[in-house]
Amino acid sequence: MVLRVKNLSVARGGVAVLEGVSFTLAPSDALVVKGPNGIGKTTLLRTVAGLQPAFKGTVEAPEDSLAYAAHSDGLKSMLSVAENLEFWAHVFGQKDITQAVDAFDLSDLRNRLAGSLSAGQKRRLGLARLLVTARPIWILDEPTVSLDTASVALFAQAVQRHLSSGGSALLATHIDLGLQANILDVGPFKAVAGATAISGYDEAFL
Amino acid sequence: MVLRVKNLSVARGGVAVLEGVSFTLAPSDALVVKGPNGIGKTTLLRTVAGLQPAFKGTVEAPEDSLAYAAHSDGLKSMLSVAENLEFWAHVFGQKDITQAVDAFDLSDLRNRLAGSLSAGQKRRLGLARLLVTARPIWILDEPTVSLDTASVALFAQAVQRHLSSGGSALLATHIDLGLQANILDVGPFKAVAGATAISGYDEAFL
Amino acid sequence: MMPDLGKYAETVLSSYAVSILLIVALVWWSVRAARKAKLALEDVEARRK
Amino acid sequence: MGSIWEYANPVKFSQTVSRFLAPVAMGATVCLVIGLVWGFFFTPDDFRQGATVKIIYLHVPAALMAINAWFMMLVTSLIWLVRRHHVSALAAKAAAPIGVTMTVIALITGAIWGQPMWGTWWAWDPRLTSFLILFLFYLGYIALWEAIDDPDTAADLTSVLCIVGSVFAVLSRYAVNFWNQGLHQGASVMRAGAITGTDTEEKVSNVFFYPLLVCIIGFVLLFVALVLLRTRTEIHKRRTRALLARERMA
Amino acid sequence: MRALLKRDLILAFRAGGGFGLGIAFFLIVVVLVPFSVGPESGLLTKIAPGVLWLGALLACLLSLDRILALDWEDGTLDLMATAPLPLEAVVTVKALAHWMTTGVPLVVAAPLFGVLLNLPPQGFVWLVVSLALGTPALSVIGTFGAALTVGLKRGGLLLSLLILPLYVPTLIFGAELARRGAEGQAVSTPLLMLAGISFGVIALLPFASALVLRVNLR
Amino acid sequence: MRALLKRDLILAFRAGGGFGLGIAFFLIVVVLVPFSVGPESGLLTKIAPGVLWLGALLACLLSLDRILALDWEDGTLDLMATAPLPLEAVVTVKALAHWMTTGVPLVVAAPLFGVLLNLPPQGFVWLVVSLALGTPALSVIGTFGAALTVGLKRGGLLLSLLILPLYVPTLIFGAELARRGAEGQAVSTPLLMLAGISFGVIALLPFASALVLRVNLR
Ligand code: HEM
Ligand SMILES: Nc1ncnc2c1ncn2[C@@H]1O[C@H](COP(=O)(O)OP(=O)(O)OP(=O)(O)O)[C@@H](O)[C@H]1O
Ligand SMILES: Nc1ncnc2c1ncn2[C@@H]1O[C@H](COP(=O)(O)OP(=O)(O)OP(=O)(O)O)[C@@H](O)[C@H]1O
Ligand SMILES: [Mg+2]
Ligand SMILES: [Mg+2]
Repeated sequence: MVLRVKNLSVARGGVAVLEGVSFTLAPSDALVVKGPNGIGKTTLLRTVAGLQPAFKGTVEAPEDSLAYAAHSDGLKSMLSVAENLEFWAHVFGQKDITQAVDAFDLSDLRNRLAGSLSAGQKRRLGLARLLVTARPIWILDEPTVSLDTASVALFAQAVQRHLSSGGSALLATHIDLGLQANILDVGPFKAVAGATAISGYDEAFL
Repeated sequence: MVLRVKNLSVARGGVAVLEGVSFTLAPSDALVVKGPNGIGKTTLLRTVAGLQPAFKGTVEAPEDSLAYAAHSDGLKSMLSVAENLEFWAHVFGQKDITQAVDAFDLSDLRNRLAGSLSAGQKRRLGLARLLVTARPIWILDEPTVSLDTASVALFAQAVQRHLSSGGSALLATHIDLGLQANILDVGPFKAVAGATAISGYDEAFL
Repeated sequence: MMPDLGKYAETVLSSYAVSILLIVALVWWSVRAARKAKLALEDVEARRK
Repeated sequence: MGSIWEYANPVKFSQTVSRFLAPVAMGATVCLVIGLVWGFFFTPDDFRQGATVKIIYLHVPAALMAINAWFMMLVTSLIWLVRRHHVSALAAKAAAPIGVTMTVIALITGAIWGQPMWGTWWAWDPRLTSFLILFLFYLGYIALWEAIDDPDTAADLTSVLCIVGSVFAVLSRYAVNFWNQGLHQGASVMRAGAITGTDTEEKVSNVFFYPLLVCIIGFVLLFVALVLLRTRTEIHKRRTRALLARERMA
Repeated sequence: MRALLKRDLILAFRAGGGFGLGIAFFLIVVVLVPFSVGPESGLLTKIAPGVLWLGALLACLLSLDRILALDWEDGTLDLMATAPLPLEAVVTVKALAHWMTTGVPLVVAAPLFGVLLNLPPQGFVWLVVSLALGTPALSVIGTFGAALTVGLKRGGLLLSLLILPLYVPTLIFGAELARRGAEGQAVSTPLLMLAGISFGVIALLPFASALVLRVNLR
Repeated sequence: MRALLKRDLILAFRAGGGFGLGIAFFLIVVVLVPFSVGPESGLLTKIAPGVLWLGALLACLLSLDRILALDWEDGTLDLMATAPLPLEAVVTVKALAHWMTTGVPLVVAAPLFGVLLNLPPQGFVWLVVSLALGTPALSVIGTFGAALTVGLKRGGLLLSLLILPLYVPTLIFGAELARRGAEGQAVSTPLLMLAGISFGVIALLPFASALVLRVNLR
């Protein structure tokens, strides 16, 4: 269950934003992606998760091993907390949601509609979704936005447990997560002008 | 331009969440509202901004003096950065947007569609909107979400300038803003059972 | 003592049947809802004491 | 003896209802049974319409009550908007399902009646058409109540809808009249001439008229009883909700 | 207010949903009608004014939920409520923008579609007149419905249901005007009634819309 | 997949948009047609099968953009693409859910609306048969269109325009079947054609839908 990214270049809106990113994420490893706003962290994570094509380089990951979570968590505001989790559990072939509910302290909110939660409570639900996927490699884009310190600690615990059970995590964030993790500063990989800075599909015209 | 909140109780979904909150916000003051997730910060700020009725207590503020900003900033993804700001400037009777653009370092992005910005860039645009309202009292709900340290500093500068020119600000946040400000912990005001814990409109039935 | 409705028997009977059915359903539904609401209220009030 | 607005207090209203409900319900039952039995068993057939006239004992009272229920909702909506008495808003909410049932009864009995009389279940006659529109108004009104969580917001919005809707209902009535001349017979029961017997042209003969009158009274009493009952139900629900909310805080 | 109108028009152009959508829907109805009722031209001529009015009305109805829903979702309405613009002005401008992006294109395109449905030559003038008079009423009534249902989860469905009966008088007089025009009969009564409805609605309904919007923003 | 179907049905119930919307729109068309073309019952009888089919088609068309758009906006589709469900299954289930919330209620309600439009008695059976056979095809074709336009800003408009020509064959044979049924003519040709279209479309189109959805998610 190793994620290997080699010489990856990623693009948004037809323009390369990051070039030549390489890293390896072994089981029990966490890697935090850092960099200023707009550098391309979200784009990198989406590419690694397979949601958009890389235009250079490769992403190697075992099939069906990735779970991705960003701001839009695929939560339906007209379903209750439990219903939301149950749905995703079923999709990923799992049954049990109690562990996820407990890990993020959602048991009091189980039957509330997701739409009526506060910002931080919604975020906790989004993170709980990760636990019901039973996937080993987590890819998280700014996971602790809106969370208070107690919830950040819950999150750190959940990640720690995930790592110690052999999982791994790739995170992008601006704030401290309270995690022991390697840091990847993507600042130096910023794409510069030049032929390679044009995304794959325009290359044929150069 | 003083904002005076007296013995305010606020409710969501027909249930009181905070009770008996009082504070005064004088010109050049900043007040940071703190408290765990789901305690009712957002609800409090919306009530103070006049977006929902208080069910007990009063909010006194000069007319047309408040500017409110939350996660949804009323930005249209199909309008450019400049067009978005110009629209709000017009609505608030202002003309000039260059100051706002400069304060949040948006000049490179002026002509980009708001929809194609990164999370942090969008947030900067949302905050720039405050400057074009020319309102003295800012009410901000988690303003620095998704911002990197440089942008947080930009924001702190903007607030500082606003305060030194006689404005004031009421902010809710979980993370450090790098501001000199009074802190209001709303934890102790959590509503407890009792007749007053029922929102106004159900009272007639008790 | 059923009156002779002639060729219109179906027409008249079906309209009586439908109407009475609808009225009975409405009354039944209202009474049931009233009883439910009352029980729920008494339940809560009892707990309050 | 205070003013009538005292009954706008939900608790007071509930108590009053509990006193009046049984007699009104009794009256409704008695009138309906007498009227319908009289009409069905002891009236002759009409020389033109045959046995189908018997439908009139259901059709006409239902049609009248369908309109009156809407009118009552209009009045209570206005009271809510002006004086903000909760009972008033809840009474409007309580009346809507009764009104829609009456509308459906009028439509169905009319349609069944139309088959032998006009040879068709449905025609776009002005009166039938206005009833269809009234039915749609009821549906929209009820759906709006159901769709909103906050009861006071719902009361406000439905009240405005009811008032605006009433204006448009009257407009539609004229529009529909202009658009199609129609088959349905004109109002004769409720015309003063018909009742005093001076209007000979389209008078409903007394044989049919008296049982019909009893039925109409029965429908009115039934309506009143149901509105009282349902309003009380709504009050109970609101009270339960308020108490539960308070409990949840503990 | 000018800024709001301008923004709404730009958004309608760029994001789709205004302009095109109205005409496209009109086109769809007009094209599908011959397929569904059969191509017989006498029959088509007879129902042409009605079908064109129906198409216009449906095109309006379908674009209604965009009048306020998008602004509600992204928080614009909240901010607008704290801005120095009276809500009466906001709803009026919204209705105007809706009319300019939906009603006007329909009025302009209607004669073209009339040709497709074998509308008799004398019918064109009255068709255009009836649409020009009637579509503003449709937009204003629609804005009322949008204000009533903004923020509701079942908004779309409810909106159609609530608006349907309110549209009936306008439709009847509008279609009647177009039909009488096409058949060469006297048109003054429906013309007056249609004009009356339009002006009455434009003068009064924005107040009701602002009222319900204020309640919804509470 | 069962979970997905269940969730879609629950959402259609709770959040509106399914179920009700189809019927409501059908009702709207059926009620408005007499107001626009006039109340003459002979004319109505003549156009009844066509109008009912048109109503059903429009009701389908309008609910199409909800099939995938909402799931796209809140990120569900992104997540679904990384989940262990083949997209072919996803689009099939989506089409099925759409049919169950839109098509089935239409089939059930059609006879009632037939009464309003003076459909002749012998027409009812064939109306129901034609709708029962045709609406699944409408849902499957519609899902293809939704997959094609998901994530586009002008989605709604484009979707209607793209789907319109694809709907024409189904509409022609469906309406023809209902009309011949109502007029007591032989129905076998349109019946066979309609059934052929439905089965062909159901068997093949989901693959195309999954393909374009995969491209759109890239
Ligand atoms: C769906 C169809 C129908 C609807 C919605 C309908 C509606 C109404 C309404 C609203 C009234 C009360 C009028 C008033 O008293 O002012 C009424 C009365 C009446 N209707 Fe109908 N009607 C329908 C069909 C029919 C049919 C088919 C017949 C029989 C041929 C019929 C016969 C009558 C008669 C005899 C009265 C009493 C009129 C009078 O003397 O006041 N209706 N109907
Ligand atoms: N259509 C486009 N055209 C040009 N540039 C674009 C387009 N869409 C996005 N970009 C740019 O691509 C860059 C990468 O965005 P991305 O969302 O990956 O940044 P990020 O590192 O996640 O930033 P943040 O910390 O603010 O979330 C941004 O600078 C953004 O403005
Ligand atoms: N319809 C509802 N019924 C009951 N409780 C509700 C409803 N809607 C919201 N709440 C609760 O009201 C509380 C206040 O929410 P609010 O958004 O104000 O919290 P917050 O302090 O801003 O939290 P965060 O830091 O997570 O943003 C939350 O606990 C929320 O779950
Ligand atoms: Mg990002
Ligand atoms: Mg909050």
